[in-house]
Amino acid sequence: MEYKVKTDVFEGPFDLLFHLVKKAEIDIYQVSISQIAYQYLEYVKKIQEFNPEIAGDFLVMASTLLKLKSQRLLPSVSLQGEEEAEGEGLHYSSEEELFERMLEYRKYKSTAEIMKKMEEEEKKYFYHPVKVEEEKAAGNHLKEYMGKVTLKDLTASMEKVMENLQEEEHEVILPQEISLTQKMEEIISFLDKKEKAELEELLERQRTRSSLIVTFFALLILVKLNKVSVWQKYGFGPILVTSNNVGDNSYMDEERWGTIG
Amino acid sequence: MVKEKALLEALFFAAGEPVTIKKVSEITGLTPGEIKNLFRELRDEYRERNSGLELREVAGGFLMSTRPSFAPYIKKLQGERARQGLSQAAMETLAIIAYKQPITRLEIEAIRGVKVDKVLDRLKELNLIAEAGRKEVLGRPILYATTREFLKHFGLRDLSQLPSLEDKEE
Amino acid sequence: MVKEKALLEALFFAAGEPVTIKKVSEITGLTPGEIKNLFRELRDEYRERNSGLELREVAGGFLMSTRPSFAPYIKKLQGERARQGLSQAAMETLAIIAYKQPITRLEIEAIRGVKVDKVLDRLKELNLIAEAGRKEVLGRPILYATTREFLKHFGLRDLSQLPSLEDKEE
Repeated sequence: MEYKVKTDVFEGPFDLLFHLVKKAEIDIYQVSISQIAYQYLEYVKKIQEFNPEIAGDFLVMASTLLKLKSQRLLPSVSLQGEEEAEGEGLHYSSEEELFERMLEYRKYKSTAEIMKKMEEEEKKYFYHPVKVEEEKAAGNHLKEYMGKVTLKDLTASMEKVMENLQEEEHEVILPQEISLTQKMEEIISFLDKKEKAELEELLERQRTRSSLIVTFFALLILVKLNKVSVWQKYGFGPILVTSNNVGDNSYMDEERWGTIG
Repeated sequence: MVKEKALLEALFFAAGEPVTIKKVSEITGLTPGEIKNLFRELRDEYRERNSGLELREVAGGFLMSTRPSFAPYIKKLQGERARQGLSQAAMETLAIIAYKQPITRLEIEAIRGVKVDKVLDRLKELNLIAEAGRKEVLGRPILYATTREFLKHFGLRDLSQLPSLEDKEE
Repeated sequence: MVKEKALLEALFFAAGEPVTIKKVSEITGLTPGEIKNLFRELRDEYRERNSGLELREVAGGFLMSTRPSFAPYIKKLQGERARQGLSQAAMETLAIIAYKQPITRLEIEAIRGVKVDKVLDRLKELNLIAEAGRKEVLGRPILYATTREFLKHFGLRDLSQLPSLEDKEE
């Protein structure tokens, strides 16, 4: 399926979701994550090569889609606890909730367009500019301005600045590049040794959420390329992953798959 | 023109932003009723003589500005000082806050499907939103609400003038 | 009122400073003679109706201002505004300069994460900060430091008296 890869087309993950739902001509109330998630991931894979910064937002949504999808497939696997522990904002407990939010978002999106027009109209009004000198004329200006500002206010402001700074620094350390190719290789070599593995085994090995997401991506790509198979013997049984033992490794191309930061 | 009306005219001119009835009353000693009547007379006089200026009720106050049809000329006069519009992300976030205020960051993110911390900083910087207390739930998250500057930015008298929430299929 | 006269009215209003005939002519396409005539008509109309505003020829240009007799009221209005105090953005910027001086604009922006050019202008206007040489790096950016006025306001003998922040740092 061809997508126009132009990163400014979609303002956010929900925008893209809308697009896919519309494209698939599915009634928005009938949509299931499974129908959409794969196409979503395909798109994200493309944009992240062009604009990693934008891809970040889309990736979070991708992980949400995968989480909801995995909950459907594996009712026993719950990532809920981890989500909350990390204080992540974007978690939806069910598909229904996700699509409800998406519909709600659409209302605000079209209202934002109307507000944009109002803003344009309002910009046509101009006011008499008030000059600083005019304000100075109002009296002893420094005292007027600073009358109530004490040394305590000053130090409190500085403490606030430093607090914010520490939070930000904390956030900056987190991103870590994980190569999609590397994960694909990891999965293949794991399967070479074991012949077959349970999905849970593969995922358990991932320490961070990002590497969990990338592993999921890698697995989906391998399935698509027909390098591995994923199957289940019986309902609610363990999901098994096996290698198709295709020797050709040319698909392991860093350039092609890039990394996810 | 009676002296009081001329005084109001001078105040509206010099303010450069919406002036509330309360403030006008404090400064002039006129009653709110008198001020309202004088404002209306003044506004109608401006209209009748097709003045280049006009008076509006915006953001809970009275505001004197140029007539919008002259905007292209005024822009030429002011050169590059043109006011910049908000980005789509900022506008969407602002719309959510406007209709659901007071609202927490997490609640906004659930609707937009993306992180909004940077956008919130920008909107705070522009004084379009402000912190409005804390929600009494676990973690006591900050609540956000729109400001008077928000009303002014969109030329609204008050929040009841917000357009009704759109729900149209594209 | 003819459209051209209304346009001049809007221009004088929005300019906030004397506008020369040349400039008005460039913007409107009217001839200097037409502009002069329209200006006079407008000025006389303002006088006749005892408007709170007046038009004058000042510093080689046309200027719209409030009638001088209303000055005490206008001062009250502007005093009100002045008493709103420093914005949070200004306070934080001032604090950063106080503790990290001398510091460049870019360094402050790196800490605050937003542009601070307007805030710096305001703090300079208030004489709380001043330029203190240039940093000897590429582009030789201006360094900012606090002033004597700053010390005086906060009742400090010198900068060493600024309270230490260390105890709060983890």
